[in-house]
Amino acid sequence: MTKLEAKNIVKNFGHNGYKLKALDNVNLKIEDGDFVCLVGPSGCGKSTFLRIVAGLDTPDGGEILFDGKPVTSTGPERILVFQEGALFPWLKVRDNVEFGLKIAGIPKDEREQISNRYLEMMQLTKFANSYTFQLSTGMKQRVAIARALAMDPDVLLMDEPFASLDAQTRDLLLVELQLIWEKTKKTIVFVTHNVAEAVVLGNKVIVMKHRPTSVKKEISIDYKRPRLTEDENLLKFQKEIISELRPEVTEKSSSE
Amino acid sequence: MTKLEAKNIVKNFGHNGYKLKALDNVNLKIEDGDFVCLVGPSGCGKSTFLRIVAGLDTPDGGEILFDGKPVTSTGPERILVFQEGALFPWLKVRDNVEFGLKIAGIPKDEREQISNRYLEMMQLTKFANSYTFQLSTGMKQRVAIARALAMDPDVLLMDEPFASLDAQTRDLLLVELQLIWEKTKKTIVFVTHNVAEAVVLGNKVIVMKHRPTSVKKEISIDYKRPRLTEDENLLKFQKEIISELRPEVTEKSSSE
Amino acid sequence: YHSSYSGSENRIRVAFFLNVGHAVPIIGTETGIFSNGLGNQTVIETKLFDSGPQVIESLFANSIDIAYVGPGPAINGFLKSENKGIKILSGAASGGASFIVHPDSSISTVKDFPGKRIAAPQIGNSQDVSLRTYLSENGLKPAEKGGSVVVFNIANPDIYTLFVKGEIDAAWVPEPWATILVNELGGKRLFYEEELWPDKQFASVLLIGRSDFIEKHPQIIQNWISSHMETVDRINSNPNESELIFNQFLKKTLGKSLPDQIVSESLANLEITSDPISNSIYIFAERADSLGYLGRHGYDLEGIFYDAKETEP
Amino acid sequence: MAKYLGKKIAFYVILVAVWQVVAMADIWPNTIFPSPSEVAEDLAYGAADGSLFYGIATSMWRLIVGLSIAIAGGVVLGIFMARVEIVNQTIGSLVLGLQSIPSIAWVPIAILWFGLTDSGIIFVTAIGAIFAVTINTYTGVKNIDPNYIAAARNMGAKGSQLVTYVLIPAAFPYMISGFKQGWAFAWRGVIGAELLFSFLGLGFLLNVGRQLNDVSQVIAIMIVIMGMGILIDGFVFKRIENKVMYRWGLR
Amino acid sequence: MAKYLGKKIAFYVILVAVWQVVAMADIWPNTIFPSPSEVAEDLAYGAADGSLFYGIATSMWRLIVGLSIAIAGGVVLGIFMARVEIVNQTIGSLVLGLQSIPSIAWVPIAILWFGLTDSGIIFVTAIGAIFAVTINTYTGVKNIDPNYIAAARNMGAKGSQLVTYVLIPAAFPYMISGFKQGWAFAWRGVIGAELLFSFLGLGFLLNVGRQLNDVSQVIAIMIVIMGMGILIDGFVFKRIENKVMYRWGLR
Ligand SMILES: Nc1ncnc2c1ncn2[C@@H]1O[C@H](COP(=O)(O)OP(=O)(O)OP(=O)(O)O)[C@@H](O)[C@H]1O
Ligand SMILES: Nc1ncnc2c1ncn2[C@@H]1O[C@H](COP(=O)(O)OP(=O)(O)OP(=O)(O)O)[C@@H](O)[C@H]1O
Ligand SMILES: [Mg+2]
Ligand SMILES: [Mg+2]
Repeated sequence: MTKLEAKNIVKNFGHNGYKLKALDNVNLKIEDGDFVCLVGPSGCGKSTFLRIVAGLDTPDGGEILFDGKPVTSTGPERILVFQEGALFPWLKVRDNVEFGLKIAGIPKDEREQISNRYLEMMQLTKFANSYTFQLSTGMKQRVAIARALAMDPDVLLMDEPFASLDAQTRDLLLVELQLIWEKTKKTIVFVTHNVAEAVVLGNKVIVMKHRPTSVKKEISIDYKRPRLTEDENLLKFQKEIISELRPEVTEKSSSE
Repeated sequence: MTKLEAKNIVKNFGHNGYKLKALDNVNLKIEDGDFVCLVGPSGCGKSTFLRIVAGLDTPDGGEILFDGKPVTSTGPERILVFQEGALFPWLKVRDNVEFGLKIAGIPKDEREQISNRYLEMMQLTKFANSYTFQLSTGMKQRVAIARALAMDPDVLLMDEPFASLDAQTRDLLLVELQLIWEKTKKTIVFVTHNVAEAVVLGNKVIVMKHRPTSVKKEISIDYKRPRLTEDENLLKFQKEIISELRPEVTEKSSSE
Repeated sequence: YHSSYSGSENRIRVAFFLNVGHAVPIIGTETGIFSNGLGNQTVIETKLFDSGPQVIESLFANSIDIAYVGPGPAINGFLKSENKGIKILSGAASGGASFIVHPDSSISTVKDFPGKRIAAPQIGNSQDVSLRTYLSENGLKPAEKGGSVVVFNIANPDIYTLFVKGEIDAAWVPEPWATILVNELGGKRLFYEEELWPDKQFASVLLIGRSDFIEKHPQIIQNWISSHMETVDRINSNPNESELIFNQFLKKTLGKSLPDQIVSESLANLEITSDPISNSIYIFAERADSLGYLGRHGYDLEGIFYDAKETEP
Repeated sequence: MAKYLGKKIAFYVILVAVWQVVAMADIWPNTIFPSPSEVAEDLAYGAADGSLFYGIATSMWRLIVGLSIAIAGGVVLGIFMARVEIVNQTIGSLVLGLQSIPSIAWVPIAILWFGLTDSGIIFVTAIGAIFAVTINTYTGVKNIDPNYIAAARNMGAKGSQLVTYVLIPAAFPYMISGFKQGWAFAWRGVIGAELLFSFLGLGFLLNVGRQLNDVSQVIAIMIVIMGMGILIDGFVFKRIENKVMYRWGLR
Repeated sequence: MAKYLGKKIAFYVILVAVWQVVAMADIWPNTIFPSPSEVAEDLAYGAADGSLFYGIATSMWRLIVGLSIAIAGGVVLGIFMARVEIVNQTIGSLVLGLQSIPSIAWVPIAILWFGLTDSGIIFVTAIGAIFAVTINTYTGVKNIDPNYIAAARNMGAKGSQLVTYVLIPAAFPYMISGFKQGWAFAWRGVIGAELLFSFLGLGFLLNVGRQLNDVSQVIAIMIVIMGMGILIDGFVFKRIENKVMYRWGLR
C-alpha cells in the first residue's frame, strides 16, 4: 500500500529580487513500512521537501498524498526531526522529549516511562534535567531524535539526524534505528549526506538532482539486516550512489 | 616553535544541582603551522576546548599559551568557526563574510574582492545577497567557513565545519582547505567526528577521552598531500584511531 | 456606593473642595448642622474634589447630587446640559481673589501691564475670566491674540514656583494662594478683585444641584438649603471657631494643615454668604461669552436659579 | 546579586548626599526644593501617624487588581495581534493610538461608567498598563523562532495548547519586560486617577502636598512610589527575569 | 498591507457607526457622551479656523525633539544597563522607579529648571518616553543570542563597534517596540505638559475643552492624537518592523 506520494511538487523561494526554483516536479511513492533515504547536494531542497511532507510548508504546485488523502496540515502522525535547533529552550531535556506526549494528553507516569526509555537509548539519562543550552550539539541532536521516537508516529521524517554525532555513537544508533523500524514497521524517510549511512539504513536510496531539484534515481538496497557500517558488501551500493551524485555536485560548482 | 599550548585545562559546568566536569587537565602542544584534528565522543568537550582556546570562555584551571603568552581575551588572530549558528541574521551573506574585515577597517572594494573569492570557493556567489534564513543548513555552514577564511587569521579553529555538507561538496572543500593551509602555513585546529576527514586533513590527530575529558592519544599522520578521501593508504590510520575511540564510546554508554 | 444606588431615597452626595471658600460645607458637616437639619433618615456622603469641570462631569454622570463650585463651571454645566442638567441653589462665598505683584516687578498700575507676564489658574475659571476681561477693559490684549500681555494659565502651586523664580510679574489668584504669595514671598496685593465689581461683591462659590435630584427629592434639598443658611450665619458670627474647625478638618483629612495665620487672613479676605449675587452671575456669563468661552451658538441663562415653588413638596 | 549590594547602597547614599549638598547650596528656596532631611522628616511623620501606610495599602490594592486585569487582557490581545493579521491591522493599530491618550483623558469615561468608585480608579489603572503589556507580548510572539512553532504544531499542538505551551513560554523573556512596564504605567495610572478622583491613596496624598504647597510632602510621596517600584523590580521582576534568562542560557 | 486596507477601513467605519448608534440611543446624555457628528463638527471648526493645525504643528515639533532625545538617551542607557551589571544594579533599578512617576509630578521640576518654555515641555516629553526606550533596549540586548556576541568579539569587534555593528542590529526587533512605545509616551508627555503649562499645542486645546466641559472638543482632540499615532504607526513603525522581520525570516 502506498503510504506517501509526492505528485509534481514545485516550490519557489523569493531571494532579494530573483525567484529561486528549489523543487521542480518532485515525484515519489513511498510504501507503507518502507525505509527510504534521500541523498543530494547541499542546498538542493531536501529539507524543503521534508517540511512539505510534514505539512509545515505548502508547495507552489503539486500535492502530497498521505494514505491517499491530500496533506493540508501538519499532524503528529508525520513527525519531523528538524535539521536544526527546534528544541524548546524553556524546557528541560526530559520535558522536551515528553512535549508531544503531553499535548496528546498522556498521563505523567506513562510519559516518564517513555522518556526514560528513549533518553537511555540516546545516552542522555544523566542530562534529563538539563536545559538545552547546557548540551553539546551532538547531545541536542540526540534529544531531538528521542523526542520524535517518543511520539511513535506512523511516518518518521528525519533530516540529517546523525550529522553531528561521532562515528561510534552513530554506529550504535544506526543499529537501534534498524531495530525500532523492524519492530514497529514504521515508514521512515531519512535525509543524509552520508552515503554509507544511507545504504545501511535504506531499503531504497533516492538520489536528488541539483537545484532545481527532482528525483534523479531510485536505488533499491536488498540486503539482510541489521546492517553494519563496516560491512564490505554494502560498498557496491555506495559506489553506485556516488557515481550518480558526482555529476550533480560538479554541475553545481560550475553553475554557481 | 610552539604556537599554542594548553596547560592542565580544567572546565566545570553547573547542571541543575550537580557539577559536571567537562575538561580534566587537557594538555596539548601545537606547533606553528601545524594542522591538528581533534576527535572524541559526542559531548566530551571538544567545542568547550576550542572556545577556551579562542578566548571566549575562561577555564576553571590551567591556561592557554599563545606564542608563549597566556590567552586572556579573544582576538582576530585566533578565529573560531562555530559549530552552530553564529551567522548574523541581520546581515546579507556577503556582509556576514565581510564582517571581520569591516571591523578591521579594510576598505570596501578590497573587502568585496576578498568576499567574492571565498563565496566562489564555497559555491555561494549566487546567494551573496540572501539573508541567512534563506539558506539551507549546509549553505550556512559554508558561509561560516568563508567568513573565517576571509579573516586570514594566524590560527584557525574549526568546530565540525563540514558536518552538514554532502560527501561530494565536502571532498572539494577538503582539497581547498589543504591548499590554503599549504599556501599560507596557518595553524589549524579542526574538530571532527569523521575519522576519514581527520586523517585526510591532519598532520596529527588527537583522540580525546570520554568526559571528564583529557588527551588520550596523539597520532601523527605522515603522508603526502594533497590527500584524498578515497586514498586506501589512509585506511590504516583510520583503523588505529577507531580502535582508540571505541572504548571511549563504550565507556560512555555504560556510564550513562 | 455604586451608581446603581443613585436614586436611593435617603441619600445625598455632596461635593466640595478643600478651600477656604468652601467653608460652608466643611464647617456645616463638621459641626453637625447638616446632619441635624436633614434628620437621621438621610445619609450624607461627602466627596472631595479639586477641579470644577470634574465636579460637573460627576454631576452629569450621576455620581454626585449637589456640589459647591465656582460660577464658571456652574454656568458651563448649565449651558452644556441645554439648561436642563443643573441649577444654582444658593450662594456660598463672595470675593476672595486678588491681584498679586511680584516684589521685583515694576507693575504699580494697569499702565505698566504691557510686556509683562501674568498668571491665572485654569482657563475659564473666575480669576481667568476676570483677568482677561480686565485686560480688554483697559485696552490690552493677551499675546496669543496678538497683544502685549503674556497670560499663563497654570495651576496655583506652579504659580507659586514661578513666583519664586521670578518668571512672572503678577498673578490673579484665589485664597489662600493670594495670602501665601504675599506673606511668604513678599508679593504686593495690587487690588482685591471685589473692588472691580458692583457693590464690591461677586459670587465666587455657589451651591448647585442636579436637576433630576432636585425634582425627586425637594424636601432633602429644602433641608439642605436651610442648613446651609444656618451654617453661613454660624460662620459669620464665630470666625475664630470657623478657622479652628477648618484647620482641624484639614489635619484630619490630609494629615496636614495650613499655618493659622494664612487661614485667618484668607478667610477674612472673603465673604461667606448665601446670596448667589445673581447680578454678578449674569455679568460673569456675559464676560465669559465675549471671551468665547460659552460656545459658538450664543447663550441663555433662563432657569439657572432654583425656584423652590417649582418643586413645592 | 549580593556582590552588588554594597555598590547599590553606596550609589543611593551618594545620590542622597548630592541632593543634600544641592539643597544646602540654596540655589532654590527650600519651599520648592527641600533637602532630603526635610523629606525624611515628612516620611517619618506620615509613617508615625499611619496615613502613609494606609495610602500605600489603598493604592497597592488598586494597582494589583488593575495590573492583573491589564496583564490578562494585554497578553490575550498581544497574542491575537501577533497571530491573526487582521486583528493586528484593525485593533492593533488602535492600540498604539489608545496608548498615546493620557490617563487624565480616561477619567471622565471612568466616572461615567463606574462612578466615583474604586472600580473607576482600577479602570484607569488597567487602561494605562494594558498597552505596554500588549505591545511587548506582541513583539515577543512575533519574534519567536518559527521553528519552535513549526515543531510544536508538528507534534500536534494547536489552539490553546499552542498558546500556553509554546507562544507564552517562548515570548516570556519579552513579556516580562511588558509586565515591568505595565507595573510602572499602572502606578502612573493609579496615582493619576487618585489625584483626579481625590479619593484616598498615594495620589491623593500627592495632591494634598501640592495643594498645601508642601513640596517636601510631594517629594516624599514620589520617593515612596519609586521605592515601591524599585523593591518590586528587585524582588519580583529581577528574579523571574534571572530565572528565565538562565534557562535560555543568557546568563 | 493593501489586502487588509479594505477590512481596516471597514473596521473604522463600523466603529464610528456603533458609536453613532450608542450616542443616539441616549443611554448617556450627550453632555458626557457626544455623537461622532458633534465631534466631527468640532473638528471641522478647529480645522477651519486653523487652530487645530497650529496645535498639531506645535505639539508635533515638541514631540519630535523630545522623542529624539529620549531615543538617543534610552538606547545608550539601555545598552549600558544590559552590558554593565553595576549600571543595571544602580541606575537600572532607578529607571523602573522613575518610570512610575506620572508626568504631572515632573511638571513642577520642569518649571523649576526650565521655566515656562518649550524646553520645559520637551523635558517632560523626553522623560516620559525615555524609560520605555531604555527598558526595551535593555531587554533586547539582554536577549541577544550569546553566540552572536562571541562571534563578533572573536572577529575583533569591541567597544563602539560591538555596539553599532552587533548589539543595536541584534536587539533592533525589540528596540522598535521601545520606539513605538516611546512615541506613545512622548505623546502622553507632550499633552500632559501642555495641559499643565497651558502653553499652545494640542494639550492646550484639550485643556480648554476640559475646563469648559466641552466633551466633544475633548474627544475631537483625543481623536487627533490617536489618529497621528495610527498614521505614524502605519507609515513609520510598521514599515521598519516588516523590513526587520523579513530579514530575520519572521515573515
Ligand atoms: N525560507 C526560505 N527562503 C528562501 N529560500 C529558501 C528558504 N528555505 C530554503 N531556501 C532555499 O531553497 C534551497 C533548498 O534549501 P533546503 O534547506 O531544502 O536544502 P537542503 O537540501 O536541505 O540542503 P542541506 O543539505 O544544506 O541542508 C536552498 O537554495 C535555499 O537557499
Ligand atoms: N554552557 C554550558 N552549561 C553547562 N554545560 C555545558 C555548557 N556547555 C557545554 N556543557 C557540557 O559540557 C560538555 C561538553 O560539551 P561540548 O559542547 O564541548 O561537547 P563536544 O565535544 O563539542 O560535543 P559534540 O561533538 O556533541 O559537539 C557536555 O556534556 C555539555 O553538556
Ligand atoms: Mg537541509
Ligand atoms: Mg561540539
